[in-house]
Amino acid sequence: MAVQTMAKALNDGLRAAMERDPKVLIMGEDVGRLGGVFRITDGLQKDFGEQRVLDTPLSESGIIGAAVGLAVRGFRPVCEIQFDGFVFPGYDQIVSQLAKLRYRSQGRVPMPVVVRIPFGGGIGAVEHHSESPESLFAHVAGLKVVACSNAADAHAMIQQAILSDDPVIFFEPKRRYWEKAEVGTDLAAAPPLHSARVVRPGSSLTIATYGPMVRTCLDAATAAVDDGHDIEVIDLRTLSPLDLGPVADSVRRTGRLVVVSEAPGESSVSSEVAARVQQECFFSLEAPVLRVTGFDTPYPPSRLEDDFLPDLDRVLDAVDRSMAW
Amino acid sequence: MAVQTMAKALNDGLRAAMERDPKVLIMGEDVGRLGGVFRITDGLQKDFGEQRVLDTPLSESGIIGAAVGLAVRGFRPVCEIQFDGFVFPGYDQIVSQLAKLRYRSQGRVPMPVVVRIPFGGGIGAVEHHSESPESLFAHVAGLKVVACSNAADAHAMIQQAILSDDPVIFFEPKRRYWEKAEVGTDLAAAPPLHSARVVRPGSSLTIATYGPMVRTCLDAATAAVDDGHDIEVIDLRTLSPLDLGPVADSVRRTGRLVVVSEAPGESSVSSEVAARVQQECFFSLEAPVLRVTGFDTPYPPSRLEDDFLPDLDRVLDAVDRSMAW
Amino acid sequence: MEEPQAWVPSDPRSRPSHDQVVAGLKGIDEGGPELVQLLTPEGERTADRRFDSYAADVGVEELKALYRDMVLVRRADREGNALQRQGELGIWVPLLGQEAAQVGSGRALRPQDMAFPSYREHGVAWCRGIDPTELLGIFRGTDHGGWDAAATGFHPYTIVIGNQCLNATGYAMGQRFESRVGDPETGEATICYFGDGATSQGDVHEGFVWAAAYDAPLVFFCQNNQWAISVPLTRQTRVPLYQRARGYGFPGVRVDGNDVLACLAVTRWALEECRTGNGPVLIEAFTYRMDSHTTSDDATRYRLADEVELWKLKDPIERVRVNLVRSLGVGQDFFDGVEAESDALAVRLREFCRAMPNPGPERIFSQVYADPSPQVEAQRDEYLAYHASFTGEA
Amino acid sequence: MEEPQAWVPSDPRSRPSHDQVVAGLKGIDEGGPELVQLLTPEGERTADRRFDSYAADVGVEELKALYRDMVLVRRADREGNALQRQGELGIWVPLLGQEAAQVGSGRALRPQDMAFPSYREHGVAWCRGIDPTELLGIFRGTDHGGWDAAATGFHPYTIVIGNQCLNATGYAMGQRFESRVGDPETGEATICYFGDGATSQGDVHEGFVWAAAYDAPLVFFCQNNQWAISVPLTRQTRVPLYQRARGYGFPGVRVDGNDVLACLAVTRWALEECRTGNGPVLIEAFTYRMDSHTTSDDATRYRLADEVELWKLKDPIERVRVNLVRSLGVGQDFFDGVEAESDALAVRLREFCRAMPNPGPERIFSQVYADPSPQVEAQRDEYLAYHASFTGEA
Ligand SMILES: Cc1ncc(C[n+]2csc(CCOP(=O)(O)OP(=O)(O)O)c2C)c(N)n1
Ligand SMILES: Cc1ncc(C[n+]2csc(CCOP(=O)(O)OP(=O)(O)O)c2C)c(N)n1
Ligand SMILES: [Mg+2]
Ligand SMILES: [Mg+2]
Repeated sequence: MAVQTMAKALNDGLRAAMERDPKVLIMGEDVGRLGGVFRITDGLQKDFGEQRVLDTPLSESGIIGAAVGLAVRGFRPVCEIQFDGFVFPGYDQIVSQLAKLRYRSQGRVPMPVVVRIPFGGGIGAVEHHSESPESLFAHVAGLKVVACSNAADAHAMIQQAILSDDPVIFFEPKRRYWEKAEVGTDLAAAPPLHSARVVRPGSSLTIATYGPMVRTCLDAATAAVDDGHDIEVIDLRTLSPLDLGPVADSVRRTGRLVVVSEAPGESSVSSEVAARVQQECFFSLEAPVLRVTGFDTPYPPSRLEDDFLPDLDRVLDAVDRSMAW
Repeated sequence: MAVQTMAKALNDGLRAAMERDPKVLIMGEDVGRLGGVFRITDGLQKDFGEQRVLDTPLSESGIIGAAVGLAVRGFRPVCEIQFDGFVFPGYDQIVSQLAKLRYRSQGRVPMPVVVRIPFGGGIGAVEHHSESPESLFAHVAGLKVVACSNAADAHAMIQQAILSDDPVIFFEPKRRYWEKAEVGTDLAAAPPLHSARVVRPGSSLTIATYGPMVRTCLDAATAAVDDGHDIEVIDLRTLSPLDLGPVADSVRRTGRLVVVSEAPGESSVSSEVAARVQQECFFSLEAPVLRVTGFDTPYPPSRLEDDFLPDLDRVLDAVDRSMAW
Repeated sequence: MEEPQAWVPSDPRSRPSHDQVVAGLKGIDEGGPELVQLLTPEGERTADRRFDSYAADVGVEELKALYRDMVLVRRADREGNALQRQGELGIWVPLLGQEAAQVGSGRALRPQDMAFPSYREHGVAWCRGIDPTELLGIFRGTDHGGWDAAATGFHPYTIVIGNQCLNATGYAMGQRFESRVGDPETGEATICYFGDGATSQGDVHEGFVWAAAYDAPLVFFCQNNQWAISVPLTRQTRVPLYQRARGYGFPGVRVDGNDVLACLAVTRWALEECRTGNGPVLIEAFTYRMDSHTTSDDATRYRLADEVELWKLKDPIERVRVNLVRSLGVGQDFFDGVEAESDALAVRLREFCRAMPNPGPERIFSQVYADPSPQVEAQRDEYLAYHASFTGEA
Repeated sequence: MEEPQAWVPSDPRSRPSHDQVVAGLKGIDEGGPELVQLLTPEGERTADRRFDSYAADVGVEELKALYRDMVLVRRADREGNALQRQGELGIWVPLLGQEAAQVGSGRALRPQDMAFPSYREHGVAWCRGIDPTELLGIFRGTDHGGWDAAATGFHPYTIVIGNQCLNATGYAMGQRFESRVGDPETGEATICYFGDGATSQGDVHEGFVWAAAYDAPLVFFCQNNQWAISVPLTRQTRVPLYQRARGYGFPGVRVDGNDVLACLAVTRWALEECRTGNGPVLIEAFTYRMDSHTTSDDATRYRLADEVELWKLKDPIERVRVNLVRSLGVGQDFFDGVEAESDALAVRLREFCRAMPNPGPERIFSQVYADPSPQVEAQRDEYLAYHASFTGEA
């Protein structure tokens, strides 16, 4: 147990995975000597060499496409996409090869590839550096999609993702990279990768959220105590497949659900959660499932991101609306 | 008024748009001399020349990326993507440039580009030729997404899409290309592009669907008459923005909604419809919104597509479940 | 000041390039002086200083074997076409005319090598020991590719144009990382197949960049069959495709793709370069798609019969037959034997195809994930129960 | 049989290429014999048979103007860096060292031409008449690019690496389709800027393919500043980048990117080629990124100070100053004047920046679509009402 930033926890997790299995490779733009623009791979090239930590040419289709080939060869590549908005040149390889090769070959060609993507806003960046494209992966069959929200989870989840024989799109909330938490090292003690978790129990309303918004929602839950609301917060952690059991259980108790996400809401993971919960908990719901999300607009200039991103107040506003239904 | 196949109606619509405005260009793989693999652009290169109907090099990023540049120059390109599964090499240009240039430039750089995509299954094709990727566009702010379901709509909608100053991703249900309908030529008489339409009025349950499934749902509605169900079928037509007014109105009357789509349901347009209707019609719903969709798997080998694709029986099964709630 | 003239794009098919000659009604590209050839269309062995030695071991038996390969591969291909016409297959992708490019390169491979095909490489599949029956599932719609890629050294077919070039690059990087490169005999190499149209895709370029950057033991094998469906080569490039390699700093060679010996020799050389650490290499096999793009296509809509007729004179099989008969004195028995064998193959294919069962609906849900997704499993269980309710198996 | 040796990739930075010389502690790439130069780092005019005539009109006044451009552009750039350090900007992307490449090429453009920048082309923006204050919004986070692209002939900055190469190709195709090509004076051309790292992206390749296929009047202008963030040129290519053009059948030229005269001349030539219908053309401007990649980057983590020191000797401004003083007898007054002007510019930039207002929240929802989306409008109305409830404007 040690108190670590999420950045360090990920770095340690990667290191542990590389020590565990010589077939684990890290590849991406600037991941080597520089240690990545967020320093998540700091020191790994120095310790594991240029053949296991690859500073690649500047091409995302290349990163994913080569990782697919390396996986065919028996490697377990961990790709870094530098920022959320730059995954799209690699999207074709993700959708057409990474997601489908196992199915195409009926299991003969496994694809144990992890694609790490720092995502979300709140860091005052220029265009394409603050997006939340997770729904564009959750919709694609053959991919697994997860998002960590804190250092402890990050440490375990990255290792679990690397151990998984499925392709995992691994979203890291970049604005939480420098937040600290107690990080355990016993991987066996960690919850399964594809499990949601109640991070704050409560009885009056359920919030389902993930990634950077977990912290925001926990803060909102704390603030809501003053208003007499006892909010249960669930960190979804896995976005595809969703682990809706804990959410449905919770809603059956609270009767109310607010889904919170930075991504635009339209045709998204938050839509899916709402669509499924209204079906599974139809008779338990005392109010419709409400959503607090980014707007259905491109990410705005960063001076406006505090307006664009759901914050404590917008979450509480939805809580009030739900409670008042 | 004439009875036409959807293929011919689209061809006529494209021709009318090209006659109307010399800035309209058609570009894509094999769209010229061959007239496209589905012959939608048949004869257009012969009549308008190689400078207005471009047989392009084999590269989808090129098709979209060049169309973006041509639009900057004042052209109105209509791109054809040969099959649904081949749009992904062009996805980056769609998401990063086509969808965002207007917003980035605050309206100074308009993007009047249409991307035509034959979509969906049911034609016994090999992998990548039967997909329904519309949700991957509906989630992207800055794009408009529509799907036609019949020849008459196709004829009007393709012209309206070309007249629109916004980028429109235009989905054509390829297995309906050869179905016939009365096609009018008066564009002014056509409903607005971004409007849903009740294609069969009814009182006991609402079905919201689009594209190839409209025909299937109409057939189901006819079959359900024998069971005493009077089903209202709504053709969504526009997937982004959704025109949910007619759906909500209908559900307020019927109390029941089934959403039908070929695409996998996870984090999709069908999720969005369910999520919004449960919110807007919370007190009207007598049963949860149910969905009948493709499974959350890759598109299977074509001998299994009749199992994969929602059909009349699966729709009726959902109707029964909804009615029995 | 003069008004600039309107730009009318010339018909790319009528634009003669420096390495075209005019024969009959229209220009046919002969491949240019840089074309490596060891066996002329007339069946005569020619000398090539650079590549001769790579076919030096091909005596009469070896040439007979190549001939047999090509005849059987063609026969299987024609049977595929016929099965589609009879409604047994949804589609067939013919390789007619490309037998030499595929068999020549395929026979240059060693067991330790890996091949990444596109969707037309039935002849390479044959050389990798994949029975033609194993290809049928894709085209019948019963599977997405059934063979064992690792065991055969033959990756699943890739349909999205260009994707496999990066996948092959990654694989070859892995051969490098695993220190399987160095020895000219046991060293490993990878070969990647793609078409002339594919060269326009970003992925092919990125494959070139990456393979060069990581010294990948990878042979890029471009079958330039002059057409990408209806789009002629001139729409994709101004210069011969093998010259692309120059811009990346690795060698590019144009070989007569209808000459099985030249394809064998040049590919062996290229693989040896890779095995010994001098990869990557680009080979452009200059050939022709004699049939339509697929059985869904009608090539008469966009190309002239003359062109096809002229290419018939360069048939890859016929020139070997002529050489075997005229120069090597092979008698009719041999040819009859191969013919009989090919008849038997056709019958076997046909019978196999007609007997192929449809998969059950559980196949929809199988192997989507290694660790099954509860969501997909629930959908499977629900659908199978629903399905059984119809068939009375509930 | 020997076990093959493990492949250890050599440090690309230490791998000397054929056109490198060893100077001091490590090899510095001098650009090779193919480098076009008209003004040496020592400030001496040199002759170039092919390109001389394209700078023949540059007398003392013209050279002074180029000098002034570069000094002002550098000053604006340094002020951008400073403003970021002071917290006024979220980030700044410095062009330090690339003034000659940008001003030389930018001044070669005519009003009728169009430029597609990446994100570092502040010097080209300057030449297109865009006031440096107009660039600040992007980096301050108040807009995504505020200038009028059509009026200035300067497209919005493109951040996704390589995208603009295809957009520029489409635009240039449009110039061709509109018959604006032909006349060496009034003909139109397009120029597209991108970096050495960008050359690995598929979009750049597809831009090359398309521009060649459609004879687009397009100058691909690659500023090879030796680094893509921390990744050195040798990771992207084995051969000089200008040689890529060969594989596509159009000319490629390597110019000394720190020589404003050579950049001007070569770009004028390339634009003329395009204007008259002989496009596309690739120019590789061989230069160096003297600062970190952005203000968020720390270049000392991955490159040696020596390298930067050696490139300082090739400073693009200094060589012009020396030439003006030594060969053209320009007096101190001129330099003092430019200095004063640049001080004033810095002050103006600083003051403008500090006074820049934040946009209101309605900006989030504006111009997402031409025909407003009811969905976005509803979200706007709801949010603005909610927002007003806090500020008491409800
Ligand atoms: C990304 C992508 N776009 C379009 C297609 C449709 N398509 C299939 S084959 C083909 C032409 C390929 O031409 P070429 O590369 O020359 O190979 P050939 O078919 O001639 O062997 C096209 C456009 C595809 N499969 N993938
Ligand atoms: C598609 C994409 N991937 C990654 C990035 C992040 N990124 C920004 S600049 C850069 C390096 C670009 O290098 P180069 O092309 O040489 O241009 P330079 O910055 O040196 O001018 C990278 C990787 C990006 N902007 N776009
Ligand atoms: Mg071809
Ligand atoms: Mg650079």
